[in-house]
Amino acid sequence: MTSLDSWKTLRIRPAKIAIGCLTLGLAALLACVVYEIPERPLPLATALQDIATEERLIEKSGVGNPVTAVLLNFRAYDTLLELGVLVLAVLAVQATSAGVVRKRVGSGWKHNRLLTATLGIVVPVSIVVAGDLLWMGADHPGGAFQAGAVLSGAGIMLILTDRLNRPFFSDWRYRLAVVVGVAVFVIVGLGVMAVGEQLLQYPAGLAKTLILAIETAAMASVAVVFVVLFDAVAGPGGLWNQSNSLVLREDRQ
Amino acid sequence: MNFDSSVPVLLIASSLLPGLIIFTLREEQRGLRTTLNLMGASVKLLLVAVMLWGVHHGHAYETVIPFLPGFDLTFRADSLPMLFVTLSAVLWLLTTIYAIGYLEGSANRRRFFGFFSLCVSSTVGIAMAGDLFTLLVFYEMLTLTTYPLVVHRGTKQALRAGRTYLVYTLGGSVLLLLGIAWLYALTGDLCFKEAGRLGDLPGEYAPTLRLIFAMLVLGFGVKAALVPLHGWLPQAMVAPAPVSALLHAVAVVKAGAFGIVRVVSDVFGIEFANRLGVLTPLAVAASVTIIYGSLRALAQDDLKRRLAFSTVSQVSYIALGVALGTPLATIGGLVHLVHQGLMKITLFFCAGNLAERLHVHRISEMDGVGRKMPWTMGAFTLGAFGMIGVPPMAGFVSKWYLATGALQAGQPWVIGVLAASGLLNAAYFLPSVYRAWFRPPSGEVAERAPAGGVEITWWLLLPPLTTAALALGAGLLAASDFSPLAWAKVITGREFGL
Amino acid sequence: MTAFTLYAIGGVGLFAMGLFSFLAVAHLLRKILALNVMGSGVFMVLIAIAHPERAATQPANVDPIPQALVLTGIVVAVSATALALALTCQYHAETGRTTLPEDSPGDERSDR
Amino acid sequence: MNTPHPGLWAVLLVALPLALALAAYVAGRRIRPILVWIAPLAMAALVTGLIHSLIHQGPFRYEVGGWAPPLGITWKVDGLAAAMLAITASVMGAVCVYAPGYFAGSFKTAGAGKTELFWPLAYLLWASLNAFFLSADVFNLYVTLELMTLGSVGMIVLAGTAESLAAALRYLMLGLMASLLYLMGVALIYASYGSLDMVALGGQLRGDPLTWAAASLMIVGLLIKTALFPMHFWLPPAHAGAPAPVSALLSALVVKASFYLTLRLWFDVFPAVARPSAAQFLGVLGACAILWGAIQAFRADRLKTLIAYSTVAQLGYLFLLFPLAAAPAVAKKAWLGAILLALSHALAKAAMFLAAGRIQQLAGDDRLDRLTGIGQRAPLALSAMALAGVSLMGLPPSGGFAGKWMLLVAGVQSGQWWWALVLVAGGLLTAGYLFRFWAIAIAASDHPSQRVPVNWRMELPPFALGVAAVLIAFLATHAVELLEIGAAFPIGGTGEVAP
Repeated sequence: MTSLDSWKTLRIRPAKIAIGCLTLGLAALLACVVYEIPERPLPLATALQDIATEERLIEKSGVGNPVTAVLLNFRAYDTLLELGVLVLAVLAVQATSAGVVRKRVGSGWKHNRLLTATLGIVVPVSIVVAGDLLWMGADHPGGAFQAGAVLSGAGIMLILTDRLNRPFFSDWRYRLAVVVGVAVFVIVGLGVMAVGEQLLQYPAGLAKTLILAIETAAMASVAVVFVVLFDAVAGPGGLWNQSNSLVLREDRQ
Repeated sequence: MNFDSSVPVLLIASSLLPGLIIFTLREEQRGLRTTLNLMGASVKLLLVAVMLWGVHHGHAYETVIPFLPGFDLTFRADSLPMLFVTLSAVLWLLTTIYAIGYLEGSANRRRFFGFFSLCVSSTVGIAMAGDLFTLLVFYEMLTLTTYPLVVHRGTKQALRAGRTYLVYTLGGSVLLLLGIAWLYALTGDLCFKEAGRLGDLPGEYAPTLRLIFAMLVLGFGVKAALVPLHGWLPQAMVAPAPVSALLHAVAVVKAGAFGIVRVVSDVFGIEFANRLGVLTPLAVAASVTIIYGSLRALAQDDLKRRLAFSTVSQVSYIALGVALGTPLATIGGLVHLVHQGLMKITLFFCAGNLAERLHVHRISEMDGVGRKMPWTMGAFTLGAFGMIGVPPMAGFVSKWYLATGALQAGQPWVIGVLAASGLLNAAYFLPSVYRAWFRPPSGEVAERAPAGGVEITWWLLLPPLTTAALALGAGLLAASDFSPLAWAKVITGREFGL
Repeated sequence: MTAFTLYAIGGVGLFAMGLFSFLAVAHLLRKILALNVMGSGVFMVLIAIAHPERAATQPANVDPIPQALVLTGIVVAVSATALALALTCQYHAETGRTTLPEDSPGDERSDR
Repeated sequence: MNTPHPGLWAVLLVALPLALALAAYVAGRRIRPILVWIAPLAMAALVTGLIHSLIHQGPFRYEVGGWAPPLGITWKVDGLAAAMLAITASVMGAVCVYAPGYFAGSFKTAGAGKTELFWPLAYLLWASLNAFFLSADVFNLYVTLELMTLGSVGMIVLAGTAESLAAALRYLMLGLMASLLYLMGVALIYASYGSLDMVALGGQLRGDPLTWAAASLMIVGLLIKTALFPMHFWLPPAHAGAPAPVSALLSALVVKASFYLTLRLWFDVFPAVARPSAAQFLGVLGACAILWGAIQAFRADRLKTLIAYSTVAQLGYLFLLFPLAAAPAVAKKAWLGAILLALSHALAKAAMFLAAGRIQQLAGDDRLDRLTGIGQRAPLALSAMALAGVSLMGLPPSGGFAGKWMLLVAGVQSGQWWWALVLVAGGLLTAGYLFRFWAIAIAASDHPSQRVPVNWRMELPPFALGVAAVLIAFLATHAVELLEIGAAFPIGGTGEVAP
């Protein structure tokens, strides 16, 4: 066995060494760079200091939690587009799996009594927790995404126990739920322009109401999107199960 | 926009619009297509006549079309452009008539006539361009619009010829593009001006200017088929006869020669170019081309190939004329632009007729064709005599002025070149004339046309007869006011400030 | 070393590790994991920035903007990961491969 | 209420396609006529309105949500952004008219439901492109970049082949990696300046290592997305493997978007760290792209692969801007040239892909050796290819010529003649691979040509784009006027520079 072959069995190749050096260098460079950050002044951050010092700005935002204020008011436009990313993910996943003829197979766990009992607790609790997260999110950590994620957990459990077994993509109600977050966001954003404001500039006093409306719709979308994505990839009959031998092993060939 | 400034645009549009409309027609709409073609050609001739009258009375037709910032499309029609415009307008009409007859029943006629019209539009643009940039734009358009014509038949041979054509012309374009950009960077202005505009530049620019001159002349020299840049021309003769007429007489090689004339006389100025010392090399290159082309022509048996090499030789008379740098030689060069066009197109028309009617492609097959097609061969004979320079044909006039111009320039060796070329011309044209008239029909010709004459349709006969008559007329009536010679004298007078 | 630099350098380290893995490994699932590690590195840097000691809102509070950016970034990362997984599964189902054609094992050329 | 704020146009340019995308997803076929005919016209009207207000009221910034930076997100609407919006609308409009015919003809057997997805995906892509061109917030740009990547991937897999899956995966992976590089740069910028607003940052950035590192990360990320040599390898399979209308969108618009941001960052935000040596380096990569792309295009055995490699080459030209604009005397010319090239390439490349789609449909294949004489069966599609090709080769009087001529003059005038040589060599190579195809297409075919009626809906859009790619040259003077509006870049004047 030549030395070259032993290199191959170790699977350390010159290319990998080069990449290693490269990324190490990058890490070192970036580490040096961030190390000196604390000494630097922040020339453009004056307005930000106002958020902290002047309570009025937060009050005007309609919510008490600064992160929620940024997400749904100061930089609400980012959040709108982010909901768009979720819709796009669903569209793209659907495009990937649309050619696949799906055999709806059951997971076989429908009559598992332990699961059934758990579901009886988990699903209602999830709904309550999600509602709480949504409501509390205005003034404390939480909000639409967290709430939506919790809800989707319940949905995924329902899928895994064959209690929610639907062709999501061909049901227009699910498609509507996927887009409702963005839709409400856009409607609110354009609606406020009708009363003479900028895009997504909430009129004084209405901020909290509008934010809650958006958050509720966003929660619904997030929950449905996660459920649909999970179902398409990992649900019974989903892409994962069709490619049953996909594991973390490299190709033998 | 008044009439004077819209005339150049109209002149281009008179072939551009028919061309574009023809593309939208269906292949079967033959009548409409023919009408459009002939209408466009007639309108163009009419406009040319009006402009000739105007220029003769001292009008200058100028138009500026905004294009890129700092680079407008400028058109200016005075005496030199009119010389070229008139030639191409007249020959376009005749070639169109000829092509209608020649391509009767063949495929892709829509494509053919469409691009043909676009070619002529580009040529008119080249002729009237008021600066180097505009000239470049139309020169490149000419390259593009000619390609589909060269490969018209779509055969392997045609595609190969098309490829060769592109390699040569695009290579030339690169030189041209760089040369013009460099000139612009140096002077900031590309307008043509009589006697040139570079004379005021400081002396240290001389080497740069020489290099730019070389780039420009080589760039144009590709289309003008200067040796060794001529390789595409003989290959391109696989195209149908009307295309050969276009390449050799109406547009392409003429555009190259015209470009050289423009560079020498209106960019550098003949005097300044002479001082730079770039004219003698050009004259030598032209002379080499003249002799080389003639020698190669002598060796060809294929009639169209022989004619193609003859073009290589003859077009360089134009470059030789301006390169000699004297008024008389310049007159000779300019007038040859027209004369060569008339004579060569006659020969190609006739060659096309022979191929079409009798399937004669080679000199060795031409025995007795004169008896079968007397009118065609009559025109052919006139054209051939013109090429040789027999008085009183047009070719004689050009050569006479070139020769006297060479003496004026103190370069008597040129006379030797001219004489040698004349002899060679005679050597490669006379045998075909002799065979046609004085040998009995043999072989295939006899079989195909066993008895009497088999003259061809009027569509194909009228054009060569007309051009032959014009070539004869240009020689006989050279002294009249509207002869090509008179125009060439006017142009030269302006250039030299006489 | 302050808490800020600790987190920030940790984030940079994660980022570089993820990048190494992404470039050096051919298996698609590993690549997806690597991308997620990279993303976590960036998020960690952003969280470090928000730290009161370094926040733009000195001297009072945590800076909410980077935190909001991280939340947005996470949702984007989740969406992209889901799509990448779906594509990988479908690709595997159709071709039986777990690597892209150009960087299958045995091929010296790695994913540049 | 007096005249509407010009921001209204911008808002609608993002909101309308977004709303239509959602509607298309939920409602399916029912709103198809709106998507195909009405919406493109409405978008064209909106862009026209925006440009009109730019010309009369000047450039403006729009604070989304009414919050000023560094707190809120702003849009910056200037001439360059408007030009990109306009070109997006043109290409998108043509694709919308073209797509139904293509999908009806190409996917008769495959899942018909799949092609329904084209519409929401395309309109979401449209919305994200518009949002991208408007935005002046580096993080918001990250989100729109991701939107574009996911949208593109979703559209590539519509082709449904294993190759397109692999191409989409590769594209997605690299796109995500590039986005994360970019995002790391954004994080560093925010950490040291406390703002995400490009306009505010532009005046403040220092030339220190941190800024340098941030700039490098962001720009390398974008270069990967722009497929600059040697990071181009993901592009040809993705653009060639996608369905033709999708290829048109990707090649014409999506790669231009990341180039656009590169320009903005390089000249607006990072002038302090954009060193001349770096500019020359980008120029060298551009030159390599021109040569390598052309060679690969010449070796391609499929029409769409040829066109995709041509995109690699043509993108290279755009990067010659960086070294040329570094010479102040010719910066205006270089700018105008590069922008004209980008715009005309968008039109020409879209025309080529759409025409190639039609040709592929007629021939049943896009292998070059099966396309002999195809010109007789699809004359209009071939004319579209020819017109677009004229522009790609840079022959007059096309937009490509205008752009290359301005770059050429800039190169020669600033004494950087090597770029001038690259430009003309690239033109020759382009002619080489394009004429290779044309010679095949117009060759006399062995089989008698069957007459195929012209499919106007599939052949007119590419033809119109091809015509536009040629005629855009005559808009060059107007383009300068538009680009000057609010330009922080070194545009201005008429391009006249004293010798």
